[in-house]
Amino acid sequence: MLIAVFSLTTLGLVLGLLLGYASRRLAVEGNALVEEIQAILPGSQCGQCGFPGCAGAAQALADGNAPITLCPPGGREVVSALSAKLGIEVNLADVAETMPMTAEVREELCIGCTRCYKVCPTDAIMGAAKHIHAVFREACTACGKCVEACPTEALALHPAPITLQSWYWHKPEERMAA
Amino acid sequence: MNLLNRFQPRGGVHPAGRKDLSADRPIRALPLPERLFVPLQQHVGAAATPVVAVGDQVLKGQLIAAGQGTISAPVHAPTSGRVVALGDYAAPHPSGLPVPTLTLESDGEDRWSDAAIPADPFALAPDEIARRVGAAGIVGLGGAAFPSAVKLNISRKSGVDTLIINGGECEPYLTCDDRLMREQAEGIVAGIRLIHHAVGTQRALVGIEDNKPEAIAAMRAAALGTDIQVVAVPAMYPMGWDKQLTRALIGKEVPAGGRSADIGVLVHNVATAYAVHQAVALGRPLVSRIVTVSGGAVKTPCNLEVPIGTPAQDLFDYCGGFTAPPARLVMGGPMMGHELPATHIPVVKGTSGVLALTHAEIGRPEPAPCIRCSTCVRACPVGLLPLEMATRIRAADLDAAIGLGLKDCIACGSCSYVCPAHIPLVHYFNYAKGELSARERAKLKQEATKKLADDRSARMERIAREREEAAARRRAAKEAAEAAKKAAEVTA
Amino acid sequence: MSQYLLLLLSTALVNNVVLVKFLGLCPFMGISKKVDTAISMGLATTFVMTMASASCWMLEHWLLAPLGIEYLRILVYILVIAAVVQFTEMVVRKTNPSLYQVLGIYLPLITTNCAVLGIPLLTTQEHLPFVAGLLYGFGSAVGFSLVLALFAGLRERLALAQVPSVFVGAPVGFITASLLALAFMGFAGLVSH
Amino acid sequence: MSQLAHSPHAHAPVSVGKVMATVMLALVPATVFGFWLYGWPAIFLWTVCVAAALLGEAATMQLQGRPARPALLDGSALLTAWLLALSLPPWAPWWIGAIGSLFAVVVTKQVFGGLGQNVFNPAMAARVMLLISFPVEMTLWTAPAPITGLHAPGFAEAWRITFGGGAWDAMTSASLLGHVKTEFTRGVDLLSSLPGYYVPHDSVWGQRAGSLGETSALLLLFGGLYLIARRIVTWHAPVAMLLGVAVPALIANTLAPAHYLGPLPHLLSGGIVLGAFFIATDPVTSPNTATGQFIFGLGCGLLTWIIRTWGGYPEGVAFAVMLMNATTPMIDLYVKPRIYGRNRKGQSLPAAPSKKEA
Repeated sequence: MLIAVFSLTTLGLVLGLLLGYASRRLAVEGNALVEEIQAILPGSQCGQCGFPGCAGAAQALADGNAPITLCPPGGREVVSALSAKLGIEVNLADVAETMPMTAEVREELCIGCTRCYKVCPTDAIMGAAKHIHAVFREACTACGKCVEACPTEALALHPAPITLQSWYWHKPEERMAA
Repeated sequence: MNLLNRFQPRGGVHPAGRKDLSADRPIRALPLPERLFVPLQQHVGAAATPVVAVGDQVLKGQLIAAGQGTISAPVHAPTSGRVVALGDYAAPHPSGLPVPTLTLESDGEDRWSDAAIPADPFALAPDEIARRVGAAGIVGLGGAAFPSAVKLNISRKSGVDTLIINGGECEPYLTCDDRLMREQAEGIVAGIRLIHHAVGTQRALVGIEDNKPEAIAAMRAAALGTDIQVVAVPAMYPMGWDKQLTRALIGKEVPAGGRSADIGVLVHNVATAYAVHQAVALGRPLVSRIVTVSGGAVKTPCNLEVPIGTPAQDLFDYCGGFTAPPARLVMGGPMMGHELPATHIPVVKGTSGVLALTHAEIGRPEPAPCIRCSTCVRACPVGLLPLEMATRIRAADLDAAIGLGLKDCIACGSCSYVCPAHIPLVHYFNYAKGELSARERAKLKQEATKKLADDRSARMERIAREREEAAARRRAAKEAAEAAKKAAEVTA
Repeated sequence: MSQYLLLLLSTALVNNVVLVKFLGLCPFMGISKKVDTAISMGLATTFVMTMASASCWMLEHWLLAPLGIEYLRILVYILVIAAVVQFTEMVVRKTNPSLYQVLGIYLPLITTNCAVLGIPLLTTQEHLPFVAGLLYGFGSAVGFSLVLALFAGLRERLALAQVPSVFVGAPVGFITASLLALAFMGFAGLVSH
Repeated sequence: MSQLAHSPHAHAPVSVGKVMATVMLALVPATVFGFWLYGWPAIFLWTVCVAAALLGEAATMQLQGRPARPALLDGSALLTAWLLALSLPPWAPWWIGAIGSLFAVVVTKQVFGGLGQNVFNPAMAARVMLLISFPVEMTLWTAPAPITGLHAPGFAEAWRITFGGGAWDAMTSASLLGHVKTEFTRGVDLLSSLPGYYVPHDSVWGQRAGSLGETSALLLLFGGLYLIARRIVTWHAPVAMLLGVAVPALIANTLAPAHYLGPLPHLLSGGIVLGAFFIATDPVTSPNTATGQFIFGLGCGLLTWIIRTWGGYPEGVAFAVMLMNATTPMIDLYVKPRIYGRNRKGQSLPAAPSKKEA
């Protein structure tokens, strides 16, 4: 009995010491995961994911409290980047391919109140007080904040127009509906 | 073993040539159409900017749109007449989306503008030849439509020593280069010598597929007494792919992602060489090209010299119309050309043919499951695994497809052509390439908007801070004033 | 010499730990979605299994048997295995953080891989000498890694196949594994003890 | 957006159905000869196999709500059943054929998603399953009794053999490989067991106990060469598989003729020729590239020889093919064609500095 207790204890202690030594020798610095994730996210702080800005979303992703499909403006690109970073598998075919959208001003409804201009996180809306506003498409992330802010419903999200430069072949149809 | 192997073309297919339809038809000039629709972008690079206004009278060969930027090409009036419109018109592009196009109404006179013709074009400085080629709006006429002057300049600067002239014309049906070589061999040889002179190459090779013996004979006769070598290469598709031809002729491969100039080679098409001769020796800019009109549904297939901007309908009309309603209209060859959404779409500099094909010729039944027979692997001239790439693209795993070499794919269509399961392999690859460049654009945009967002939040912070400071100052001032007031009251 | 070779062959192929003995199925199903990961997992398991075989042999012969406390065998073996796994985990985390992330829970779970405990117990049971025991562990681990890699290759293909929805994922994985086991039965009788 | 057709606007006159039909055509001579050799029971068994496979295919397609017609018309199920029938003992009871065919089509093919998605060769997987599950029925071979000869069972008797379910009292006989294995385990070496049993001439013409597909090596060889000539398959896998068996057999036989069979009996017996030309060339379960196919064939041959020589089973083609099927994805992962302008590792070739610069 005593031999058993003694030998097990000794064994445990020896192994514990060895492991303790090893863990010191092989210590790893805390990882900069949150920052890396934040670099992947769009950074427009639109809040559509439900977290306070992209930093909050990155923290939640790093803690595993949020799905990697949380970012609507990011689309598939962000999902696949997050999937690679976090080692979470996701079927990209299931991620709805969002049409690229931009906000458009309906000029006959715009009253030039500048509310949209003030909320736009990327300064994509041009105009001054009492003047009709316009959206600078290249800077618009389709976050929708201006749509909410507009008092006259002059702003709405529309699919971005397809040009010769942005057109490409559609995906061939699946041959069977499984 | 390697040396022997290198000269052997890799992969490739042998589609039914169907060149007999039009190979024996001499080139004829298409009667002048009433209206010409000249797109401002017919080349790789930046679109040209118009230099004429609606209502202007122009002469044939007059500059109507100037190239802008380093990679671009100017556009010239294909005939004399009046500019009647400048606006969007359907483009010769699979999307059928409109592009800025100049519409020209012919005055029927077809009067050339005056041009300075050098007494001896070979006395011109190499720089000057390249400049004239650029000013004539010449682009690669094999279909790539890359501005030729840019290629000349790059090649001269990087010390290219071998000039290869591509007379492959491996696409079925097309006979425009074949006819041009048979009828204008002198002009082509003169053009080759000009390029030779402009770049300072040490040797010039003309590669012609061995299924065009007449063209080979004509070119050999014309090249007699020059240092131009005319070489017969085995007929196979895609022998006209410049890199395949390079390997077949000199046994070297262009590095992936690199240019022909990297291995000291410059490749031009025979029609481009001819256009160079026309431009430099005769002062005629590129305003027309040879187009093959063919296909089972065309009454009399033929080879036509067509002014740039002529609607495809005029070509079919001249060839006697259709014998049967065509199942598909194609611009270019059947392997790499694209479907014409409508017949009012114009011929451009890169158009080598317009085809009206019957159902029997298209022959594409419903796709079946892939049986991994790897016929496509054997057919691929690049050495890719089309079946593996397509399954990954179908599963939306584009990164895996890139890993398998998607970016090396030249979309030649060999794999789709031979696939017994009729899987649209090239369609998958072109979709994936488009999707990738869309992602690339989205990424660039995301970076730009992120910076905007950061700038804005920094600005907002600054404004808030300034406002706070201002408020603090106001408060301090107010307190000071009140204190002073109190002090005054006390003293009073 | 040839008997060692036969022992290796026997443990790796004929009596394959996964497909014939049906041990270690948990990581076999869990870490077989990507070939690279599977190979890394195979290497980690090979290391652990060989180390465990060796250290368990030493403990058995120098500690448990002399002291007559063989009844503590499983306890002691698990202790040793856990320590080796902990060590491996630290090494992997230090040298290859992304692999560490990808292996995830399966790395510490090597501890509970029944093959890792099973092989040392079998070596003890068969009273193999030290070198033979070591090779027994190593061979089994090689067999495990081999089928893990092969299976991962097959599953990478299955991931791209249009499997009927009811069979997607684990079901078709198990069917593939069973067919693989069927194929491995061809090795039966190759090495007779 | 307009949905225009993508290039190419021409297509080679080939289809999956035509490929399958050509393979079946290549199998016809050997099969018809086998029918003649083994009489009505063989014909019944073949019919049962084919019927079960087609039924299984149609039923599973129906269950998945996919159209059954195209799947039946492409001939893949028919070919699978055909190959399975060629690898069974010709007088086996009907349920062997039915179970085997259903297993092949349903479990090894349709579960994986149907044609082109399976990872194991269905016919060989079914054969292995049958061999392990029903070792008695699967190793009961009959000596050939040509249908026109005296000993051949009549139609009615044949019906009883295939569908009767009971044992039959025909002449049973071991196949060559089975005979060698049995004698060897009894301690009789080859030098004394082989004479009188192995006659090369008989193997070539199939006058010997065995399955439909292992008897006439010559006719199968002709079929295989026809496939190569028609460019349905390439020579790599078949030649490699024959080499994989012949080379080790030659070496071993030269070193110890009493212990190891020579290359010729190895090549001419069992399913080697059928396996080399019709199984190892199955496009679905073999590698993509020519080099990969060569490695695959070599592996099939070598494993067959190992299992035949030292393993517990007299015949190893089916096992060897399944084992190599399992390695196919790995071979495909590591053996890829060189891409134009890149070296084998996929790096871009160096740019050659031109003479002028130098």
